[in-house]
Amino acid sequence: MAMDYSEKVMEHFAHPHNVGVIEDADGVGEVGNAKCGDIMKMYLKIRDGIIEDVKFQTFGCASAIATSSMATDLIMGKPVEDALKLTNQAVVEALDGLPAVKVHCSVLAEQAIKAALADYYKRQGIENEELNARLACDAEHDHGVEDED
Amino acid sequence: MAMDYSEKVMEHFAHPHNVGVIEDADGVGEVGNAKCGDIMKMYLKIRDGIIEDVKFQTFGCASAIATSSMATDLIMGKPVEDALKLTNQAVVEALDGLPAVKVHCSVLAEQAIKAALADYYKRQGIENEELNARLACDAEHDHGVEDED
Amino acid sequence: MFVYADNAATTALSPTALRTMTAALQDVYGNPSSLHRMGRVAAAALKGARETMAKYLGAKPEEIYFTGCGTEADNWALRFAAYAGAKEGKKHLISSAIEHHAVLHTLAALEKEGFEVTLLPVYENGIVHLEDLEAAIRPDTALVSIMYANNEIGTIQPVAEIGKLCREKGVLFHTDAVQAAGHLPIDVAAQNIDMLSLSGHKFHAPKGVGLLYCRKGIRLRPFIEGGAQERGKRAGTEALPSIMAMAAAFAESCENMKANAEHVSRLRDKLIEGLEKIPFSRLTGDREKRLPGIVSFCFEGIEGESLLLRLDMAGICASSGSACTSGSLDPSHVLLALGLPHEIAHGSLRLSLCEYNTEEEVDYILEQVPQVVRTLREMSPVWGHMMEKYPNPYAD
Amino acid sequence: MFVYADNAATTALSPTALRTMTAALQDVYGNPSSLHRMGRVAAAALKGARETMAKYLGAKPEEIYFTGCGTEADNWALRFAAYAGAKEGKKHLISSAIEHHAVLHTLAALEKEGFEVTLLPVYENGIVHLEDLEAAIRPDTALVSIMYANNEIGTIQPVAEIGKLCREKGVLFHTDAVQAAGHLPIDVAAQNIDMLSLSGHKFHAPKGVGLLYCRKGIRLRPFIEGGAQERGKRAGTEALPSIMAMAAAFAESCENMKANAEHVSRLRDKLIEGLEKIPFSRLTGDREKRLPGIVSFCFEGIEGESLLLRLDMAGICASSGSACTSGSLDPSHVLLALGLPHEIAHGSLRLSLCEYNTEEEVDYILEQVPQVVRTLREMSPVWGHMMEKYPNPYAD
Ligand SMILES: Cc1ncc(COP(=O)(O)O)c(C=O)c1O
Ligand SMILES: Cc1ncc(COP(=O)(O)O)c(C=O)c1O
Repeated sequence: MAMDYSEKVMEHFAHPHNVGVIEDADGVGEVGNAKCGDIMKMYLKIRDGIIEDVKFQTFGCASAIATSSMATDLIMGKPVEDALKLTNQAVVEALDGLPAVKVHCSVLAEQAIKAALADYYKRQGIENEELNARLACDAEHDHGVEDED
Repeated sequence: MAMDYSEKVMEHFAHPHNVGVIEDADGVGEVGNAKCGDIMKMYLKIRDGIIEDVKFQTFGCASAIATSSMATDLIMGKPVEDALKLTNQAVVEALDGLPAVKVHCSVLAEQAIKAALADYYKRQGIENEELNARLACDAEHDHGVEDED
Repeated sequence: MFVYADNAATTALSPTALRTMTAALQDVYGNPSSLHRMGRVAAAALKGARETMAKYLGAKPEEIYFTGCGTEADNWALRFAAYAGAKEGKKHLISSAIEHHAVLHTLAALEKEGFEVTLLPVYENGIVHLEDLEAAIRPDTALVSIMYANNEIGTIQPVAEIGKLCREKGVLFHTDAVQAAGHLPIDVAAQNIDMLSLSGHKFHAPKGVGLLYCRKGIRLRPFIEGGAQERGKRAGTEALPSIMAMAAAFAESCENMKANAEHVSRLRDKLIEGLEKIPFSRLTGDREKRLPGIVSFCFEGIEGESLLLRLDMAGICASSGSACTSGSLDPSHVLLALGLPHEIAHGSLRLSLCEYNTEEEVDYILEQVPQVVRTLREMSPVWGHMMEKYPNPYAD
Repeated sequence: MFVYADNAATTALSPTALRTMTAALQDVYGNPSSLHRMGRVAAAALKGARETMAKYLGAKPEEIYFTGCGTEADNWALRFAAYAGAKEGKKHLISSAIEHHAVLHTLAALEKEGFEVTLLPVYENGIVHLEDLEAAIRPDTALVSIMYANNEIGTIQPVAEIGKLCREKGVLFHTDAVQAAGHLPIDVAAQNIDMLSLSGHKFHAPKGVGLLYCRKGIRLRPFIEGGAQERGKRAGTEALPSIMAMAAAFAESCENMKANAEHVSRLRDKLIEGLEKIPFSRLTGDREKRLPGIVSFCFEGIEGESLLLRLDMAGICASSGSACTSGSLDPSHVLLALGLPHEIAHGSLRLSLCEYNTEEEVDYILEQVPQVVRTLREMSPVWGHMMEKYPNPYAD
């Protein structure tokens, strides 16, 4: 069926914010795989526990690009602790919703940010058990088609 | 499906010839039955072996009425011998054809005339073996629907 | 004068439906499955049509499945319910003796596949008895399919009561509402209807579009498989302009249902009263519980096709359940189910009205039918035989 | 600029089809089964449409069965042939890996019912090999169903040769000609086609009408049962205005086939040449044996839905076999059957042209697609990874 994207989604897809690469990033995370049709890569620049800059690269559908864009907006300038609490629901809500078959994109965006944060912690020599556990358990994200009954 | 009646059929149906009863008929024949939806009754007035008058009554569909009308036209004023030779094909041809599912009506018209002739012979004390045999064997007229394959 | 009185066979498009259709044919040509703007416009139109149909049926949009015709919806509902039942060991199907062939022929095919079918009788007035239904329901009954209103004699079945009984007994209930839709109130929830078929062209929508309503919670399986249209349950590119026109026509019919029914049933009753004056005539089907637009009669001593074609010559479009209109030996199964003998059933006439018919047209019909009946009787040997037993009403 | 380049998904009505349709919607509203004048007018129009379709297919009118869509025709042909075969102990069906879901999903359902299905491979160019077919045919093969032309990559199968082989082997041959009809020559007799499906909306006729051709002599059984329409083989009131419009559009398409094909394939080839200049792009499907209107590409490093929606923003309506357009995990089975890896198949684009498209439109597409591809690549990590291995073609 034709996708029912909100205007917000289309806005972020047409003019995504924070696209690109941070060459000297403090944390980089990449999730998804090309076989499934979506890959997100997040770059973080962090100073004094604040996300000073964030950029993304995304291979994927319109909602993959839009959720990446929105997710970066949501954490830009925020403390790392806030970014750790970002949920895919928050991204979906900020975009005025996503079609059911596209919700997995928001999950991917959440995961990409968390992967970048995990990378940041790792480089800092900090083990964030909780975050690693969460990432491991999200890894099997469900791409399933809605079944109505 | 809608019936594909020729103009001739519709003409005879709309304005049938020789409708009615001959009170002092020399031969009367009735064939068909109401259960099947068509009955034809033929009245003959015969003088010197010539069919001087013929009338019919028909309960049935448009082609039953049209074939009755045409059949009476075809024997009116003709020698009895000619009437005996009347075939349903001749009636069908004179009407420029009949839909396949309606050909049985022409058979009925032929039979009605033959039944009237048989009655005439009987009243005359003549046994027309051939005619009786023909009638007996026609009796089981086939009302079947066309099966294309 | 020209009078179209065959609205139970099919209707003319309403101006609204025509306008919707021609606009859609030009502007909404995208495929609702396409992602681009033309597809999105089409998808939105499809959604709107679905919501409209749902609204006027008392259903949810996601319970509506568009089909190519009413017959497809009937076939789908029956085969789905039968096969779903069979999986649970239920191989008994209940229906009525006066269903449309779309139902009866499908049931006959299922019978050959090993299902057991009970057809409820309808008695002289053409209506099923609830007690008969109750008695017929068995633990292995997979489906009850009873039409909402009959297409030949216009009788209305007690659908809500049937729905209630089926719900109580835990049996799936389908109704063929092809003749009812747009003419009688439908509320699938209130009437406990599990599945319902309808067809656009019986309420001034175009031919070639219908729908199946299937209650949420029933795990409907597709009948036509392929693409993901209709939530994967009915494949094939949607007939969007027809669907849109159907929704427009249905909304209009439902909004005007009361006014239309008043107008049409007044004409109907006038016709019935007038035609009953013809000697040896009889109304077929219940006098009260009938569709607003259907007048159905049998006239003894004559045959339906002749009657029909003579009326056509007079400019009146009507229909008959006579065998001669169908090319089969037997007159309509509906008339026979009422207990009418063959020879009387052959003389049937159906006049079916809609809101476009006028009083003048009814007057014209009332002028023509008695004349045509009399003319045909006067050339009928059957009538002749009857007149040997009864006084001739036409004798002056 | 607005460019509709999704004609393989569906087409706009031709002026001729629109004129035929709107006239019929108003004037030919009778039911072809009705005996009165309105019915006779409708029946004559139906007959005319049937004769037209038959003429341009090289068939006899009585071999044409109108349906509600191409999918219904496919479902019908396959189920009929399977069940007829099963009665003679033949439970093997042959088809190809790149059929439309209307065929593949029906085959999958039949497989569950106990049939055995062989799907022929199509190799890199998307065309079946006759030797494979010959090797696959068994004594218990009930049907070979191979599409005439593919909807995603436009490849044309050797239908006449397949027909000849099947005739020699005494196996029934069905072809899904939904994409071919109106665009490629069809002669069912010369091509030894036993059954053929087509759908109106792929050649400028309305959506919601198709047909099944079935050779005389094959005892076709109905799929949708009920009334006596279509010689008792396909019940349901005929979608007459749509059928008439389909016949008008088909006649027009066939009469102008050569000129249209010339025009359209010139545009197609210009597009192909232009798009091939995009680095890391590849044409999918055979370069020569393809529909005049279909241009199909994969662009590495990007995903189809994004490409599609960016093109839509630029006013270009196109399509993609990407998984993200379908909500499933895997990209199109057609692209995978060509041996393309998932990640490349995800970046597919289909531009499908018709005779209404112009050179200016093609130039516009050739201006936009490379830009959009580049923009998306520049935000793609996949492209980024590729550029670690290869020299960046966009580097200035
Ligand atoms: C090759 C092919 N077969 C079958 C179909 C189904 O046709 P329809 O959607 O008209 O049922 C299509 C189009 O969608 C097609 O391209
Ligand atoms: C009661 C009933 N059911 C089913 C049908 C079939 O509808 P359609 O011809 O639109 O398939 C009809 C009309 O012909 C009908 O009157």
